[in-house]
Amino acid sequence: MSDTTTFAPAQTRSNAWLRLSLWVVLFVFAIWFLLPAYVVVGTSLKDLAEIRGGSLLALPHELNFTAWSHAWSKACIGVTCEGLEPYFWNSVIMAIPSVVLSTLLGALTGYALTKWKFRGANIVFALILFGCFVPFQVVILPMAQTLGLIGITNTVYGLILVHTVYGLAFTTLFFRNYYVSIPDELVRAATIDGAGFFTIFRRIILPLSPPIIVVSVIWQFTQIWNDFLFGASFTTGGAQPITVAMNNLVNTTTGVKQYNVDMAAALITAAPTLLVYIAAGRYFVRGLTAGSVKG
Amino acid sequence: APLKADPKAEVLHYWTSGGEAKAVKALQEAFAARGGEWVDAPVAGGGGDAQAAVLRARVLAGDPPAAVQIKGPNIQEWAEAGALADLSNVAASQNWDAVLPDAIQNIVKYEGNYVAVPVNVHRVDWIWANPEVLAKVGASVPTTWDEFNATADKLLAAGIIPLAHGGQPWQDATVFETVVLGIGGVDFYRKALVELDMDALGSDTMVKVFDQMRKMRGYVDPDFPGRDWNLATAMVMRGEAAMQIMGDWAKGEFAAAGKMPGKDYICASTPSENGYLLNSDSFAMFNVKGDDLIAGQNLLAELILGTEFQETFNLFKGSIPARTDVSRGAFDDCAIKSMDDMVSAADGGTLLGSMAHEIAQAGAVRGAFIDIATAHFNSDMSSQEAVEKLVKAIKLAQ
Amino acid sequence: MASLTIKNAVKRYGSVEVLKGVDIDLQDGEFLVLLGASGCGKSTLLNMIAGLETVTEGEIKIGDRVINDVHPKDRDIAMVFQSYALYPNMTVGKNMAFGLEMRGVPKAERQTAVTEVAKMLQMDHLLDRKPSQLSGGQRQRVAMGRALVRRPEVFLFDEPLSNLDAKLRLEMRTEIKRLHKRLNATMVYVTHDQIEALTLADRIAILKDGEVQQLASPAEIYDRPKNMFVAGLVGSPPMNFIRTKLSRTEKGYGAEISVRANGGDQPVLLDLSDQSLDLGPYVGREIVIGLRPEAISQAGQGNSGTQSFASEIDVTEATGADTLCVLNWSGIEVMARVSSGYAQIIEGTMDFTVDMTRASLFDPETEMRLE
Amino acid sequence: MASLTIKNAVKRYGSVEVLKGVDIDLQDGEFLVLLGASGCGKSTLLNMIAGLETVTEGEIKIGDRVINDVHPKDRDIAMVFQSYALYPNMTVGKNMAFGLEMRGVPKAERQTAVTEVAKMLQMDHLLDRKPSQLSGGQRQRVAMGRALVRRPEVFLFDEPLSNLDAKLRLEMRTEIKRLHKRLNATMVYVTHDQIEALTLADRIAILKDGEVQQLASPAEIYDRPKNMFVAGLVGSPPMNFIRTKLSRTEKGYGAEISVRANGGDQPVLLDLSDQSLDLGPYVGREIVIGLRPEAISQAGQGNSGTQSFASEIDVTEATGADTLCVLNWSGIEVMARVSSGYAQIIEGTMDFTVDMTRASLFDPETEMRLE
Amino acid sequence: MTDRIARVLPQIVVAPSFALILFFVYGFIVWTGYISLTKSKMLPNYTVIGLRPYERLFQMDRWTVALENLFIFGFLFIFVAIVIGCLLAILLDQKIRAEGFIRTIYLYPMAISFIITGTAWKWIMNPSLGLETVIRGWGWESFSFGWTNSETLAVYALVMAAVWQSAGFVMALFLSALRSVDQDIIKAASLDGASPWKIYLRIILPSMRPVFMSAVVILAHLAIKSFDLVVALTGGGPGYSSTLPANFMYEMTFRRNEIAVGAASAMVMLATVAAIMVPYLYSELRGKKHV
Ligand SMILES: Nc1ncnc2c1ncn2[C@@H]1O[C@H](COP(=O)(O)OP(=O)(O)OP(=O)(O)O)[C@@H](O)[C@H]1O
Ligand SMILES: Nc1ncnc2c1ncn2[C@@H]1O[C@H](COP(=O)(O)OP(=O)(O)OP(=O)(O)O)[C@@H](O)[C@H]1O
Ligand SMILES: [Mg+2]
Ligand SMILES: [Mg+2]
Repeated sequence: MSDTTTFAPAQTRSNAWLRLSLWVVLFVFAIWFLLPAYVVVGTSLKDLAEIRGGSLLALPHELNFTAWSHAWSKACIGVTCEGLEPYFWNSVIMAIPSVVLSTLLGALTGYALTKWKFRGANIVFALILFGCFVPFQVVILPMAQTLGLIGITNTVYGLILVHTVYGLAFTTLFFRNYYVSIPDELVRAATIDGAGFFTIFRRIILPLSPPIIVVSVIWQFTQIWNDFLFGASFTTGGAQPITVAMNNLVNTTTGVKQYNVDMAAALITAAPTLLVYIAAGRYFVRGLTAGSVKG
Repeated sequence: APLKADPKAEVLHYWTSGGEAKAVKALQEAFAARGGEWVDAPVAGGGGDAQAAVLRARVLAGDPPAAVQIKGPNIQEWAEAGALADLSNVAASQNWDAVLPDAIQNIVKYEGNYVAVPVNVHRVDWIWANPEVLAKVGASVPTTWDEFNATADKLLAAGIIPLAHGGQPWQDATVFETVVLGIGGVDFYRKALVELDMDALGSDTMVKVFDQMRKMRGYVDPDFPGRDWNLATAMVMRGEAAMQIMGDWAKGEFAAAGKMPGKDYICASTPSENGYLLNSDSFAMFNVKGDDLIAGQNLLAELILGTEFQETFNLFKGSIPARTDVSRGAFDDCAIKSMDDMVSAADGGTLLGSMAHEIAQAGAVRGAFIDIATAHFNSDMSSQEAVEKLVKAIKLAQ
Repeated sequence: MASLTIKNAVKRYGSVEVLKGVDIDLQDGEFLVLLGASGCGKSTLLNMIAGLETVTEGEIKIGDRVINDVHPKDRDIAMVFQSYALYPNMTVGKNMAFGLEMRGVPKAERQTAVTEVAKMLQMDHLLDRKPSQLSGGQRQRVAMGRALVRRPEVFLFDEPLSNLDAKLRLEMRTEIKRLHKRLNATMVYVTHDQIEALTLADRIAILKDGEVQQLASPAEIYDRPKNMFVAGLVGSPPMNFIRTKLSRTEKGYGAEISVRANGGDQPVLLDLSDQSLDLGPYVGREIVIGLRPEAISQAGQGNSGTQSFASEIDVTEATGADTLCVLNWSGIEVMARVSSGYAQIIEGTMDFTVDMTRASLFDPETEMRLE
Repeated sequence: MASLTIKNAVKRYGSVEVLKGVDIDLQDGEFLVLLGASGCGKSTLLNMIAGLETVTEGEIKIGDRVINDVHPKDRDIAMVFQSYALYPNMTVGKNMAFGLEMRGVPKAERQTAVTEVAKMLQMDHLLDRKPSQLSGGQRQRVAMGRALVRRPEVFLFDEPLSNLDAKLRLEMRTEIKRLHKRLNATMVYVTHDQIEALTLADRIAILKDGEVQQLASPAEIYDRPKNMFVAGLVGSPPMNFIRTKLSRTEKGYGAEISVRANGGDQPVLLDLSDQSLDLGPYVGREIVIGLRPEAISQAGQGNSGTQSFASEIDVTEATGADTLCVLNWSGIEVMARVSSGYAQIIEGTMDFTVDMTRASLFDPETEMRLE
Repeated sequence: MTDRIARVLPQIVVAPSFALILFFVYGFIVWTGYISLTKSKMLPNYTVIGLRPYERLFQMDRWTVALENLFIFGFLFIFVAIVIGCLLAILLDQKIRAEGFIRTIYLYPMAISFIITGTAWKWIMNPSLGLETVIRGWGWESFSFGWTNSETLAVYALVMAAVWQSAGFVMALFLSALRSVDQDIIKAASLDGASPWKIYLRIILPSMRPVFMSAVVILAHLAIKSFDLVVALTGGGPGYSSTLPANFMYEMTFRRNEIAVGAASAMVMLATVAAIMVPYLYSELRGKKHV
C-alpha cells in the first residue's frame, strides 16, 4: 500500500507547489462533499429563531440537541406523536432479515455458479444480473398483486420478500465475482477429501468470504434502509419503515415548520447507514474491488 | 344501534400539514370517543402523489384501507371499478340528500348511491392580498384583470413583488384556471375545462388566457420554482409581495400566524362574473370485509358528515362545511363570503368544479392541462404554441 | 492391488476433443509421470482419474474396479495440486485431518495419523500454523502431508513442485522419490519439467495434443525417443537435429554435413555404421540425425567418441559443471557439452569428438524414429 | 565511455538498511550479473542505478558523470523488468516507440528505429498486436526491443527471464548473450538463477543482505568461492560440504571421513596435499571441505580423480545427460555426478573417484575460504 | 441415488434464487409488457388494444422531455462522476497523509438516501436561503446558484447532486485499481521519460478499462433508477423540465390513471437498459470464459 506512484529524484521546489495545489484541490472537494452534511447537522442544532434569523450556513450558537430528542420520541407523524423511534425499529426488523437472507442466497448462488459450473451457468448469471437494472417503479403494481395473493401485503414479511428478491441480483454479482477468484482447486481438494456441496461451502468457502460478506451486507443494508418506494407502497401506518415515517414527519406540521426537527429526523434516519460507512467503509472499498472490479 | 364488533377503520389520508393535521386529530378523537379503533395511515407529500401509489398497491393486493381521502372524478372511477362500498344506509339515516348541495352530491354519488363522504368545500379562485402593501401604491384589490395588470405594474414600479407564487405545477394550474374563468367567462370555462370542447380549447380566447399568463409570469419573482405555496403566503403576510392567488387553505396560514381577515389581509374572489371554483375533499369508503371494519366505515361516515366535525374541521382548515346547515357563528368573514357566494353561484349556474384540484377532470386530462399550463408558465413558449399544444395534449389524454 | 488401468480414455468438451483415446497400464507401486507441454491434457487426464472430470469415453480401473462413475471420495486416491489448494482458513493440522474427518474417522485416530505423518515429513512444529504463515516449501510439504495422511492406494500429483524455486524443487524432488520408495504406492505425477520426469519416473508417458506419444522408462525415452517431438521435449539443452542426406559408405552408411571450422566450411562425413538397424531403404533420402549435446564433446582426455573433427565455437556458456558450446553445422546451431575446464575458450576452433552410437535417426516427414 | 561506478552505495528505508555500502566498478561493455537470494537488495540496487530509488549515501557514476540526482530519463539507460511492464493499452510498436516519443523524436525516425529493432529481434510481424495477444516469450522479446530501440549506454535487466518456461529461458539466454556481444553495451543483469549468472556474466556480484560477498568472473566464483555462502549459492546441485578434522599426513595434509559402503561405515582419508596453500595453522582443527558433485564421479573410464574408494548409493536420479547419486559420507548426504550410462544402478556400492584438486576449504566458524 | 442428487445439487441450490428472479423480474417485465398493450387506465385491465399506448406515449411532450433528460442526465452524470472520481483517486494516490480520513469524507454520501441528498441540495441551491445569498453577502454580487429554478439548468442541478453522491464511490473504485497497477509499468514509463501526468494519461488510465466499465455499469444503474432525487430536489420542475422517465412512469401510472402508458414507458426504459447492458454482459461473460 505504501508503494504508490512516486518518482525518486525529488525536484523539490516545483514539488512543493504541486503538493500545495494538490491539497487545495482535495480541500475544495472535501468542502463540497461536506457542505450538505454541514447544513443538515447545523440546522438540526439550531433553534427555530436562529434558523429564521440567520443564514443556512451560519454556525449554530450552541449545541442544542432538543430537536434530536424531539424527532426521536415526540414529533408528530399523522395523528400519532411518538417520534421516529417505533419506525426505527420497524426498519431494523425489516432490514436485518432481508440483508441476511439476500446475502446468504447470493452467496450460495454465487458459489454454485462459479464452483460447480453446470451447463448454462453463465446464462443464469447474466439473467440474474440484469435484475440490477429494473427500475422499482415498474414492479410496484404486479408486486402488490403478488403480495396480496400470498397474503403478506402490508406486513414486514412482504417487505422482506421484496428486498430479498431485488437485492439478490447484486449480492449474486458480488459473490460470483469474488468466488471466481478463489481457486477451483480448493473445491477439488475438498471433494477428494470427501466433502460435499454444503460441507465445502460451510467449511471452506464461507470462512474465506468475510471481505465480500462485508460488501454485500453494507450494500444491502444501505439500499434496504434507504428504500422509500417499497416502504411507502407496501406498508401503511405503524408498520412503515423509518424513511417513510421521516418523510411523513417532515411533511407533518402542526403550526410552524420545524426545520431543526426535520433535519434531526433526516440525520436519525441516515445515522445507521452513515455509521456503517464510516466504520466499515474501508473494508467496503477493499471488498468491492475484489467483488465487482475485474481488472 | 348495538353492533357485533367494535368499529375499526384504517384511514389513508394525506392531511399531514398545518390545520389539516389538527383536523384529522379531531376526527380521530371523535371516532375514538365512540369506541372506534382508528388505524392512522398518513402518506405525506405531494398533495396525494405518494398516496396514489399506496392506494393502488393496496387495492391490487386485495387489502384496501377502509377509508381513503380521494376526490372528484376519481371517486367515480374507483366506483366504476367496483372498489367502493355503498353508503346508502348511513346516508338515508342521516338524511344526506337534504343537507348537501347538488354540486357536492354529484361528486360523491355514483349511480345514485353515496360512495364517499364530503368533508368540505374549498373555494379556489381567491386573491389573498396585503392591504398595507396595496396602499403603498394607492391601489385596492383588483376586480378586473385589466385592473389587476395595472395594479401589478404599479407595484412592480414600486419594487414590490405583485404576485406571490410557488413553484409546483398545480400552483401554475391554479392561477391558470382563475385566468380562464376571468378572461373567458363562466361558459368558456365550462366548455373548455369541463366539457373539453376542442373549439373552445383552440379559440382566440384561450390565446388571450395564455397572454395573460405570460403577464402573470412577469409579476412573479424569479425565485418561485420549488417554493411551497405556504411560503408564498408568508411573503404576502410579511409584505414582500402584494397578492397571492390560492385556494382558501391559505387562510389557515394567516390564522396560524394570528392575522385577522379584513385587517391584516384581504380575501377577495379573483376577477370573474360571479364564478365560483369549487374544490371538495372527501373520503371514499372501500369495500372491506369484516363487521368491525364496516361498522367503522359507517361510524366514520356519520362522524365526518356530522355538524360537529364539519364545523371543527373547516375552522381548522379554512374551508367551509360541505353541508349547508352548519351554524355560521364561528366562521370568519371570508368563510361567510364563500358560503354566500356558493349559494348564489349555485343559483346562477356559475358554480364550477376546479380543474387544477381534480374536481372538473380526472387524472389524465387534468395532467394534460397542468403540463401545458406549467410548461408555458416556466418557459418562453408563445401563447399560440401553447394553445396548439393544449389541444393536442387534451385530445391525447381523452 | 492398486494397479491403474486407463483404456481408450476420451475427453470432449463440447466438440473439442481434449483427450483422444489414452491407454495406460500401471502396475501396483509404479511411479508414472505424465509429461507434456501446457494444454496437452495432462491435468484433464489426472482429474479424470481423480473423478473430478467425467470420462467421455473409455474406462478407468483401479485394481479390478471400474471407477468411471465412482465418487472421488470413494476412489481411494489422494491428490496434490500445483497451487497446493490448502484450506486457508484451517491450521495445518486441520488441513491434514479434514479428509479423515469427512470420512468419519474419530478424533483421536485422526490426531494420531496427523502426528505420525507430520513427523515423517518433519513438520510437526508447524501443525498449529495457518497456510499463510508458511513458506512455499512448507506449504508444499503440508499438501503432501494431506495426501499421505489418508493412506490412499493411488497418489496423484499435478505439477506439485512448479511453484517452488530451483533449490527447493531439487530437495522436494528427492523427498518425493524417497517417499515413493518407502510407501511403495502407485503414483501418477504430472509435470512439464523433463528433468523432474526423468529423475522421478519408473515410466514416463509423453502427451501431445491429447495423445500418448511414448510410454516408456526414462532411459528409453532419453536414449531412444520414438519421434522428434519426444526427442525435442526431453533433455536440456534439447537434442540437436541435423538434416542431411543418407549415403552408403565403405563401412556401411554415412551422412555428410558441412562444419564451420577455421573460418570456412568443411565437409564431414558422419559415420552411421554403428547403427543397429538396416538403413538400406533410406539411402539417398533425407534423414534427420538427432544428437544429444553430451554426445558431442571435446576430443581427448578419455572421451570415447566414434569420430573426431574440428569445429568453430560460436558462443560458449559455462553452466558450472560443464560448458555448452554452440557450433555451426550445415547452417544449424548445434550444442555441444564440454567439461568445465574448457569454459574459458570463447572463440576459435577446437577438436570435438562425436559418439555416433548415441545418435537417433528420424524420418523428416513422419518425424518418427527409424527402427 | 559508459563505464559504471558504484561507490559505497547505501540504501535505507527508515531505519532499515537494505544496502550496506556496495562498491562495484564496471568497464564499458562489461556484462555484470547481480546474483542473490530473494530480498537481498538486487532490485533496489538496480533501481538506484536507474534512478527509480534515491541513493541514501554514496555515489553512482555513469562514465564520469555523477548521476545521483539526475532524472531517470536523462541517465541514458534502459531497463527490462521481470514482469516486462509492457503498456497493456498500446500495441507492440507503440510500446517500443513510446520512449522515443517522450524524448521528442520525430515520428518517421521513431518508425525506422522500431522497425530496425523489431527485425533484429525477429518480431516485425508482431508490431500491431497488443501485449495481451502475445505469448510469454514474445512479451519478453518486446520488453527487450523497447529497451534496445533507445540505444542507451547502459542496459539494466531485472530478472527478465524468470517468467519464462525452461526451454524459452534457455533460448532467450543465448539471445541476450548474443545481443551483448553485438551491441557491446554495458549491462547489469539481476537474477537469482545461478545458471543464468554463470552463463551470461563477464563478472558476477553476489549479494547477501545488502552486501557484496564476491565480485569475480564466473569461473572464479564457481571454482574458488570466497565463502560458504557463495559456494552454496552457485552450482546445481550445490557444493557438498563435509565437515571434518584436518590432520597432517605423510604426503602433507589429509582429513578423515567415514564412508558408508557395503553395508558398513569405512574410514577414508581425503588427501589434501594438492592444495596450494599452507594448511599448517589448521591442523587439528575442524575444517569444511567443499566438493562439487562433478568432482565425485564413477571410477575408471578416464576419470582423473586424485583418489578412489567404494561408496554405497542411497538414491540415484537420472537427469538425462548424467546421473546424480546420493552417497552417505560422515552421516551427510553427498551428491556425486556420474555419466548417464550408470543411470540404471539404483542401489548397491560402487567405486567412486574424487578430484581433490577441485576441493575448496572453509573455516567452519567464519565460513570463509581458507587461502 | 444420493450421487445423482449430489450431481444436480448446484442446480437445485441456484433454483430458488433463479426462480425468484425469473418470476419477480422477468415475470413482472412480461406482465408490464402485456399491460402496455391494454386499455388499462386506473387499474390494470387485460383487454388488449395493441400499440396505441406507445403511440400516445411518444406523442407526449412530457415523455420526450423525460427521455431527453435521461440522456443528458445519464451522460453527464456518468461522465462527470467518472472524471471527478478519477481525479480524486489520482490525487489521493499521491501518498497523502490522512488519506483514510479524506476518503471517508468523499465516500460518505453513498450512505445517504437520495431523498436526503435532494432535500439538502434543494436548500443549498435555494436562492433566498442557500449558498447564493451567503456568497452574495460576501460581496460577490453576481454569484448565481439557483439552478433548480431554471428550466434549462434544473437537469444540471440533478447531475450535480447525483455526482455529489456517487463521485466518492467512483473514486474508491479507481483508487483500488490504481493500487493494483503493476509498479514496474510506472517505472518503465518513467525511464521512458514520461512525466507523472503523462504516465497517468497515456499508460495507467487507458489500462484500467475494466474499472471504467464497472463504474459505467454501476452509475448507469443509478442513473436509470434515479427517481427519489428528482422528487426531492426539483420535483421534476420548473414545469416538467427536469422529469426523468422513472418519474414519468410513476406520474402516469399512479396520478393520471394511465397505467397502460406508464407500462409502455417502462418498457421503453427497459429496452434502453437492455440495449446498453446486454452487449456489455455478453462481452463480459465471454471474456471471462477462462477463469
Ligand atoms: N472446461 C473446459 N472446457 C473446454 N476446454 C477445456 C476445459 N478445461 C480444459 N480445457 C482445454 O483442455 C486442454 C487441456 O487442458 P489441461 O488443463 O488438461 O492442460 P494441461 O496439460 O494440464 O496444461 P497445463 O500444463 O497448462 O496445466 C486445454 O487446451 C484446455 O483449453
Ligand atoms: N519501500 C520499501 N520500504 C521498506 N523496505 C523495502 C522497500 N522496498 C524494498 N524493501 C526491502 O528491501 C529489501 C530488498 O528488496 P529488493 O526488492 O531489492 O530485493 P530483491 O533482491 O530484488 O528480491 P527479489 O528477488 O525478491 O526481487 C527487502 O527486504 C525488502 O523488503
Ligand atoms: Mg494442468
Ligand atoms: Mg527484485
